[in-house]
Amino acid sequence: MAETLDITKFKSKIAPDWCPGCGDFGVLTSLQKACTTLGLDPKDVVVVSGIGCSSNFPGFFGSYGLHTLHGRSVAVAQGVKFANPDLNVIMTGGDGDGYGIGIGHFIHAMRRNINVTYIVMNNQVYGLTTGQTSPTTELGIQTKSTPEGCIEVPINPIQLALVSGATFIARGFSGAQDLLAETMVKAIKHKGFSLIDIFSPCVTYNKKNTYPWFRERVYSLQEEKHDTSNFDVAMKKAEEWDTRIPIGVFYETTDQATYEDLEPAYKFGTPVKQKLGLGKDEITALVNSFK
Amino acid sequence: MAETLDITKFKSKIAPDWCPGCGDFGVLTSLQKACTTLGLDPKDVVVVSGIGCSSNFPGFFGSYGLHTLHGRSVAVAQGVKFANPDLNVIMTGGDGDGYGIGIGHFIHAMRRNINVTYIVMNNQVYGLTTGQTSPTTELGIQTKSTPEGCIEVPINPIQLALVSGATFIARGFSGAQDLLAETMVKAIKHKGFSLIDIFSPCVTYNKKNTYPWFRERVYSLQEEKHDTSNFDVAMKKAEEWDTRIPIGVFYETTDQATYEDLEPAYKFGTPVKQKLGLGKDEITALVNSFK
Amino acid sequence: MSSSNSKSVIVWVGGAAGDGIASVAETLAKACAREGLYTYAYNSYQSVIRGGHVYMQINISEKKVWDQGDLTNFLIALNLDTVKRHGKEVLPGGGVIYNKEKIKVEPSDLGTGVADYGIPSSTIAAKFGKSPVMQNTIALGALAFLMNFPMDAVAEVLTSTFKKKGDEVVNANVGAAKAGYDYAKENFKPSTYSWTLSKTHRMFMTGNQAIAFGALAAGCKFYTAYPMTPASGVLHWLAPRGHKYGIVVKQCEDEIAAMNMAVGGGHTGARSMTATSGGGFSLMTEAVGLAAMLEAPVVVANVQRGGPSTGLPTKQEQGDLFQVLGASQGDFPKIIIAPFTVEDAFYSTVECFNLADIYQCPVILLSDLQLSEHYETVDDLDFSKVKIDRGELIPTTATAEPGTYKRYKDTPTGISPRAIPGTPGHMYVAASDEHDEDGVVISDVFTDPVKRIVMMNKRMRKMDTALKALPKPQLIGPKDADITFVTWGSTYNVVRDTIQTLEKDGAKVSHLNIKYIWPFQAKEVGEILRSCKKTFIVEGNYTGQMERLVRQETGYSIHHHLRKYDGEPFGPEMVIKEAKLILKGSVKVSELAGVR
Amino acid sequence: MSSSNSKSVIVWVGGAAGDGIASVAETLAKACAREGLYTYAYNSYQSVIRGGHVYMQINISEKKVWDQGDLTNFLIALNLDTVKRHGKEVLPGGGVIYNKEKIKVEPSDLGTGVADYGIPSSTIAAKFGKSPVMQNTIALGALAFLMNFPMDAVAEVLTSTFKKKGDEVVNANVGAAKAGYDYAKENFKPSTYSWTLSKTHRMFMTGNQAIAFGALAAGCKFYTAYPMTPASGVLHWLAPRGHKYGIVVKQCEDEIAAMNMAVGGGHTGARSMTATSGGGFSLMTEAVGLAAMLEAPVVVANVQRGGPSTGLPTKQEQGDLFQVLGASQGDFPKIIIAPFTVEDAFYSTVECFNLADIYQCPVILLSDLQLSEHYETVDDLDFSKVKIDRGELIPTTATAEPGTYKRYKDTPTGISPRAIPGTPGHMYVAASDEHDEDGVVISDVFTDPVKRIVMMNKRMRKMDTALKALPKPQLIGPKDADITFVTWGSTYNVVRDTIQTLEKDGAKVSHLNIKYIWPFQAKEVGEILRSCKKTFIVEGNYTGQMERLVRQETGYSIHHHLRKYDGEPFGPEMVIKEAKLILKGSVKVSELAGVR
Ligand SMILES: Cc1ncc(C[n+]2csc(CCOP(=O)(O)OP(=O)(O)O)c2C)c(N)n1
Ligand SMILES: Cc1ncc(C[n+]2csc(CCOP(=O)(O)OP(=O)(O)O)c2C)c(N)n1
Ligand code: SF4
Ligand code: SF4
Ligand SMILES: [Mg+2]
Ligand SMILES: [Mg+2]
Repeated sequence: MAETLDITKFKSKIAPDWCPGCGDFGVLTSLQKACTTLGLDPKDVVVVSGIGCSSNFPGFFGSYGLHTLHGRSVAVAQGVKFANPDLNVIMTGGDGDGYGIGIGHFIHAMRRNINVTYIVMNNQVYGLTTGQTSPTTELGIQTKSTPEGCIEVPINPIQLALVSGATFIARGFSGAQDLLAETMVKAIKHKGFSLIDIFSPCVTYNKKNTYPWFRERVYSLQEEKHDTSNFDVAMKKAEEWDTRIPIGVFYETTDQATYEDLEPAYKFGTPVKQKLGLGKDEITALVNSFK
Repeated sequence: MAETLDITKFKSKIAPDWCPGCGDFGVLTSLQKACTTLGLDPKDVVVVSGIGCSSNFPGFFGSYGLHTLHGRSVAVAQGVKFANPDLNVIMTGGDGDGYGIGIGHFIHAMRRNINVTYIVMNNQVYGLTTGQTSPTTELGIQTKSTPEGCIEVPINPIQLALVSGATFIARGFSGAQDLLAETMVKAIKHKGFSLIDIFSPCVTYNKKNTYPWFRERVYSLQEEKHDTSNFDVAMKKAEEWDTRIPIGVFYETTDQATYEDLEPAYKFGTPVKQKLGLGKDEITALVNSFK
Repeated sequence: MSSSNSKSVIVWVGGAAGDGIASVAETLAKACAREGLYTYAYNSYQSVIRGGHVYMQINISEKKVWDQGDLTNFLIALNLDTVKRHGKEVLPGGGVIYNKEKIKVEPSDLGTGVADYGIPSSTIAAKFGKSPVMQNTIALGALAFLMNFPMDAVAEVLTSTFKKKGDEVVNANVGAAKAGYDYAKENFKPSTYSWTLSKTHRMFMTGNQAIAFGALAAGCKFYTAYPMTPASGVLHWLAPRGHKYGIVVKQCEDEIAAMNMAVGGGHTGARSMTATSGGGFSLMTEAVGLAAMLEAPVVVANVQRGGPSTGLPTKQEQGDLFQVLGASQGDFPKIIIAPFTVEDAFYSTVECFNLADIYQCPVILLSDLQLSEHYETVDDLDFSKVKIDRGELIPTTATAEPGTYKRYKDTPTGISPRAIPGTPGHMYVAASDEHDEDGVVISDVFTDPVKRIVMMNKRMRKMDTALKALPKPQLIGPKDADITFVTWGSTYNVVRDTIQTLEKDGAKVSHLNIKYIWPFQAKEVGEILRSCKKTFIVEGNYTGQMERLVRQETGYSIHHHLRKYDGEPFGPEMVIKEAKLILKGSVKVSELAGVR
Repeated sequence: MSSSNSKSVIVWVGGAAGDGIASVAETLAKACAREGLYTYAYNSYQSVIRGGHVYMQINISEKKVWDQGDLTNFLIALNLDTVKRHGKEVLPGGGVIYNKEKIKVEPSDLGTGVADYGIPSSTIAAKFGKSPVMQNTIALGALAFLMNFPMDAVAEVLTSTFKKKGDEVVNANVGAAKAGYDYAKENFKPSTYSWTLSKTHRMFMTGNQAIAFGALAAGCKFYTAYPMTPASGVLHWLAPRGHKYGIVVKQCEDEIAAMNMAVGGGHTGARSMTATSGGGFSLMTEAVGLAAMLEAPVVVANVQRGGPSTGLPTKQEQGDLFQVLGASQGDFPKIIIAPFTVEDAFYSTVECFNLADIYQCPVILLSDLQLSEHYETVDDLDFSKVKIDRGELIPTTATAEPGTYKRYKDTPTGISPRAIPGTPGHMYVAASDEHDEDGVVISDVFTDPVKRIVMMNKRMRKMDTALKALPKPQLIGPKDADITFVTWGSTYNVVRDTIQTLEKDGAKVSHLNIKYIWPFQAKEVGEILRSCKKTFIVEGNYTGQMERLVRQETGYSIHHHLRKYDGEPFGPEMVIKEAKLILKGSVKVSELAGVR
C-alpha cells in the first residue's frame, strides 16, 4: 500500500492512550489506510466497539462511532446496519469482548451473513481489566485469574467462523501492517459478513505472545498461493499454531446471499430514509382487518 | 438394548404433557433405558434443563432435577458439577435453548471439556412459544416469526462442537430409540463433555422435518463403520443433509484432559463434602499475610 | 357484570389446549361485535401446547364491557373436566352446553336453576365431515338460539373465516351451526334474552395488537424481538406486515441482542422497538442504561406475567414495576408509561416513539398479560391524534464546520440537537463511558469531576423538561367522593366496572389512574390524593409496588389496598365487596396511612 | 482530618498509571501500620493502563483515621502534571517532593507557606541501578525525614517486599531510600512532626480483600466471576488461594454464567458466591430471581462504581440501590446488606453466607468502590464471631420414604428443610416455574390459584422471619441530638470523621447507619428517625436513592441531604460545612419533609 497515503481524513482529534507499543496502534493505522484506499467518506462509516482497551478504537478513528457495552458491539452494529444498510459498518473490539461474553452475537451474526466487517484485536488476554485469562489464552498460561495456569482449550476463531457461515475469513498481525491494510480493504469490499482476527500484542499483560513470538512464526497464506475458495484446506490451515502461523485470507465466498439481499422489507428502501406514518387507505384497510 | 429392561426407577410420578406424538417421548424413554443400563442410582443423577417443551424433561424423569432459565441449563449444570463432581450431570433442552440464547455457555462449556452430557432435543422450531424460527430452522421455512421464510443459515451443532473442543459428539433420532439409548450410554460413560444432538420432531409446529422425513434419510454411522477418531471425516459427515443424514457417534477422543483432571482445588476432595471453616494456624497465617 | 345488567350475557368456553376453544370464542365474539354488541374476551390458558385446562370467558353487552365478569350464564364444555371445574359457576337461569354423546353430566355437577343443554353432537357432526371441532360449531349454533342471537350473524362470520378454505368447508361449518341452532330450538326452552343490535361494526382486537398497530402507525421501521409470552403477540402481528410496510422485523438470538440491536437502530435514526416480558427484560436492562447514556431513542415494552422467575408464564400479574424502575445501574433519564385500555395501548405506543425521539432516552411501555392478550371491541380510533414528532433531529442534509458540532451540548432543556450517522460534518462518537459535550470520553486520562457533573445534570434535566410537558394526571369523578380508587395498567378497567355498580348504589366515587410512571408526577398525584377522603389502590402484585412508589415519591400513604397475585385477573365482585367494606368503615387503614 | 489533629499527616503520591505510585504508597502505609500508626489510603485512578493522572491519598494518624481527608501535607509528584493539578492543594507548612532533574517547578505552582522539596533524584538514583522507580524510593526516604518517621521502618518494609528478588535488589532499594533520607536531612529544614509509635502490628487491607477473606472464612467452596472493576479485587485475592484452600475459583464467559453457575453450586450444597459491578449485575438479575424461586442459597456482591452504563469505571458512586432492589421480575424473597467498614465487610460476608443458607434465598452484598478498593489499617478481627450456620440442611446420610419428602413444604417460618442432590430418598425437581410443595410445576396443566397463593406466601414469609431475626438498627449518639446523620455503605466513615469534629465544637450529634437494606427494617428505622430533631442523609448518588427508599418504607421524609455524584469520594470538610449550615438552620428542609 502506498506509503504516501494521506490518512488524516480518518484521524480523530484524540491521541490513542494505549500503552506505548500496544498492538492496537498498528490496527488503527491499518484501518485508516484501508478506508482511505477505498475512498470512503467518513460520514458513511460507523465504527462500533464494545468495552476494552481495543474497544476504545472508535474514539481514535475519524468517522461516526459507537462505544457500546462489553460484548455487545456486534449486536448494536447489526442494529445500525439494519436501520441503514447504506452505511459501512465496522466492528472493532477485543478477544474477550467478541469471543468471550459476546460469542453468541458473533455466531448468530455470521449465520445472517449480514454485510459488516468485524475486526478483532486478539491479544489473548483481558487488557483493560489488568490481565485475566481470555477465551484465546493458551493452555497453561498464568494470569491474574489463573495463577496455576489456564486449563481451558482456547477458542479457534477462524474455525468457528468457518462452520458458522461467515463468508470472508481472514487473520492479521499488527506487526505486518501493509498486509493487514490490504486484508481490510478486501474485507470491507466483500459483500457479507467478514471477520479479521488480528494478533495485536498486549505488551503489558501478555508476556508470551509478543511481537517477536509472532514475527518468528507468521507467514502469508497469499504468498503461499493458498486457495481461499477451499473450505477444507481453510479448516486445516486454521489448525496451524506453535511453529508456523498463517495470516491473510483463509476463506472467501460470494455464493451465499447476504441478509441485505434477502430481507423483504428493504424493497421499500433504506429504513431511515423512508417517510413515516400511514396513508388514508392503509389506515382504512388496517382498521377493517380488525372488523 | 434388552426390551425387558425395567426402567421404573427412572420414571417420575408425573406423566409427560407433551403433545401426543412429540419426539421428546422417545428421548425420555431412551434416557431412562440408558441410565438403567448403566446401573446408575437416581440419587446421583441430576438432570438440568432450561425452558421449553423439551426442557420440561426433568419433571418427567426420576432423579434429582433442575428446571432453570431459558438458555441457562448449561451454566447452572456446570455449577452443579463444579460443586459436586461425583454427580452424573445431564443437561436436557431444546435447540432454541441451547443453540440460540444459550450458545455462549454451550461453546465455553465444550472448551472446558467438563465431564457432563448434553442432550439437545432439536426440533428446529420454538415449540413452547407456539412456533417461531429457531437457530436450526432450515432456510426458507415459514414460521410465525418468519412468514416470508427463514433467511438465516442454520447452525450446524455437530461442526460447532467439533471445532469447540467437545470430546464426544453424536446425533440421535427419537424414532430410532435403541440406537439412541446405546449412544446415551456411551455419552454418559465418556469422560469429558459429550453432546447428543437429537432429531425430536415437533408434530405440532414443524411440518417439514417430520418422523417420515427423517426415517427416509437417517442412517447409522456405526453400521457404516465410521472412524470416530477421525476429526476431518467427522467434519465431512456433519455436512450431509437433504438426502442422507447420519446418526450415531461422529467423533470421540480421550486425549484431552477433563476439567476435573486439571482443577487444582479438587485435591481437597469434592467441594460439597469438605468441612467448612478455617483452622487456628490457617487464620494466623492469613492474618499475618496482611501485616 | 352480567347480573347487574339484563342486556348482557357471559359465555365461557372450556376444554383442553388444542380443542379449538379460541376459534369458537372468536367466532362468537366477532359475530357479536359485527351486530353492534360490545364484547370482552379473556382466555385463561396454561403453559402447555396440548391438553391442560383452558377456558375463555366472553362478556357480551349492549353497553361497553370493562372486564370478563365473574360468573357465567352459559358454559360450553368441550370436556368433562370443564363441567366439573365450572358447572357450579354457572348462574341460575343459565345452562351448560355439551356433547352428551361424549360427556356424561350428573345433575350434581350443576347448581340449582342451571339447565342441562346436552346435545347429541357426535351424531349431528357426522353429517358435516369428521373434523373433531365441528361439535364446537354445533354448540355455538345452540348457544345462538339460547341467547337469542341471530343465526345469520354467526353464519356470516363462519363464512368469512373459512372462505379461503373453499365452499365445502364453509357449508359444513354453517350447516353444523344451523343444525345446532335447530336442535336447541326443538329441544330447549326459548330464550329470555332480547337484544337491540346497533349493527355498528367495531374493531375487535387485543392489547398486543393495539401496541403493534400503534408501532406501525408511529412509523416504527425496526422491530426486534425474542419470543416470550405474553409479548409474542406483538411480533406475530408485525412479522407478516413487515414486508408490506417496510419494517425490518427481526427475531434475534436472545433479548440482549434484541435490545442492543434496537438501541443501534434507534441511534441510527430508525424508530426502533422491542417487546418482551419480565424474564427477557432482565436481560435487556444493561442496554436500557446504554440507550440513556448514548441518548439513543428506543421503545421497549415489558408485558408483565406472573413471576417470580419463569413463574406463571401464561398468567396475569403486575409485578415488574420495581424491575423497570431499577433497570440498569446508576441514575439516568428514562420514561415509563403504563397503558390502561386497548385504545390507550394504541395511542400510548405512538406517544412512546415521540417521547423517545424528543427526550432521546429509552421509553418503557409497561403492559400486562390481561391488557395485552384479552380481546375487546374497540370504538373507532382517532387517527388525527396520531402525530409524528422526531424531536430535535438534525436533517441529514445539514452541514457543519468540522469539529464544531457538540452531540451532547449542555442546553437549558437538557436536550441536545441530534445528528444521525451519514450526516455530513457532524461526526462524533457516542460512548457508554462518561463523556464531554463533544462525546469524547473523560474516564480515561482524567475523570474531570466538573465535566462529569455538567453531563449528569444535563441528562437528568431532560426529565424535568419532560415533567413539565407530560399530560397531567386527572381525577375522574367528584372532588368530594367518599372513596377514591387508585389504579395502573389493566386494573383501570375492572375498577371502572366496579364504580358503575357502586354509583348505581348511590356511592360518591372517584378514580385516579396512574399512566405516567416515570418521571413520576409527584406534585400532582400527591395533591390529588391528599385531597381525597378514603383512598383505595387495586393492583395485581404481592408487595403493593405502586402503593410503595406513590409513598416514595409523594410521602403519601394510600389508606387501603386490594392485591391479587394468584394469576387470575380481578373480577368486579371482589373489588365491589372490598370497596363496600371500606365505605362502611369496617376495614382498618394501612399502618402508615396518615403518619408523617 | 489532618488540620484538626497535629498527630497526623496526609501524603499524596501523584503521577501517571504505570509510574509505580501504588508501591510507594503501600510501602509508606505498611511502614506506618507496622509502627502502630493508623492509615487510610484512597487511590484515585483512571480507566487506562498507562498514562492518565493517578494519585493516591494517604491519611496517617496515631488515632483511627476514617477517610482520605481533604487537603494534603506532603505531595510526592512523579510528574509535572501532578504539581500543576495539586500544588495548590498542599497545606501551609507542607511541601512538594519531586525530582528536580526531571521536573521544573515554578514558585507559582505552590501555595504560600508550601516548601519546594526538589531532589536531584536522577543523579542519586544512578548509584542504585537504572530502574526508573528508584527515584520514587528516594522520594519516600526524603518523606521519612520530613515527617520525622524512622528510616529503619521504611527499610524494613522494603527489605521484606524485595527479599524474594534477592539481596541486590533489597540493598539498592534500601540504599536509595537512605540516600533520599540523607539528602533531605542535609538540605531541608528539620521536621516539626513527632510520633508516639505504639508498634502494634495491624492488618492493612482493602474492602475487597476483607470480602474475599470473609468468603474464605465462611467456607465458600465455589467462587465464580467475570472480571469487572471495582469487584475484580475479590477474584484476584481468591484465585491464588483456591488451590490452597479447596475453593473452585472460576472465571466464566460472562456474568450470566457466573451467576447461574453460582446458583447451581449453591443449590448443590457448596457455599457459592460471585461478585461484579452494576453492569455485570444487570446481566445477573434474571438468575437472582431464579435462586429465589429454586430457594437456592447464593451470595452475590455488587461493588458499585460510577454510572450510568459504563459510566466512570474507576470512580466512586452509590447509584445501584434501586438496581439491586429491582433485580429480576416479580416479587420474591431476597436479602440485601450494605457493609460500611473494612472490618464490617469481613463479618458481613460471613453473615451473607449464613443468611443465604438459613433463608434459602439470594443474598446481595452491596458494596461500593471506595469501601472495596481503599486500603486501611484494621484492628485484629474477632474470629470467635465467625460462625457457620447451614440452616435447615438435611444431612446427605438421611433417608426418607420415597415420595414423602416435600422440598417446598409450607411451614410457619416459610423455611423448608432442604435436601441436596445425592441425598437418598429425597429426589425432587427444583423448578423456576411456580410449583407445589413437592416441587411439581403447576403452570402447565392447571395453574391452581390456591396452590399459587400458598407458595407465594410461603416464600415471602421467609422475609417476615428474617425481619424478626436480623440485628436491629441502632442510633449512635445522644437521643436528644441537634442533628442526626443517616448513611449507608462507605459514607458511614466520612460521617464518623465529621461527627468527631462537630462534637469537638460542642454539637450534639447522632448517627443512624442503614446496613440491612432488604428486608427493610421499616418499623425500627421509622421510629428512630421520627424521634430525631433534624435528620441529614449523606449518600453518593444523584437521585437520593436511600432517602427515597426510607420514605417508601417508613413514610418518613428525611429533612436534609448531601449528595455527590462526581466520582470522587466525600471529604469531611464538605460534610462538616453542610452540617453546620443545617445546625444554624440556614438550609431549608426538603419539600416533602414533615408532610404526611
Ligand atoms: C458487562 C461487563 N462485564 C465486565 C466488564 C469489565 N470489562 C471491561 S473490558 C473487559 C475485557 C477486556 O478484554 P478484551 O475484550 O480482550 O479487550 P482488551 O482490553 O484485551 O483489548 C472487561 C471484562 C464490563 N465493562 N462490562
Ligand atoms: C429469557 C427468556 N426468554 C424467552 C422465554 C420464552 N421461551 C420459553 S421456551 C422458548 C423457546 C423454546 O424453544 P426450544 O428451546 O427449541 O424448546 P422446544 O419448546 O422447541 O422444545 C422461549 C423463547 C423465556 N422463558 N425466557
Ligand atoms: S494493557 Fe495491553 S491491550 Fe491494553 S493498551 Fe496496554 S498493551 Fe494494549
Ligand atoms: S409443541 Fe412440539 S415440541 Fe412442544 S410438545 Fe408439542 S410436539 Fe412437542
Ligand atoms: Mg484482549
Ligand atoms: Mg425447539
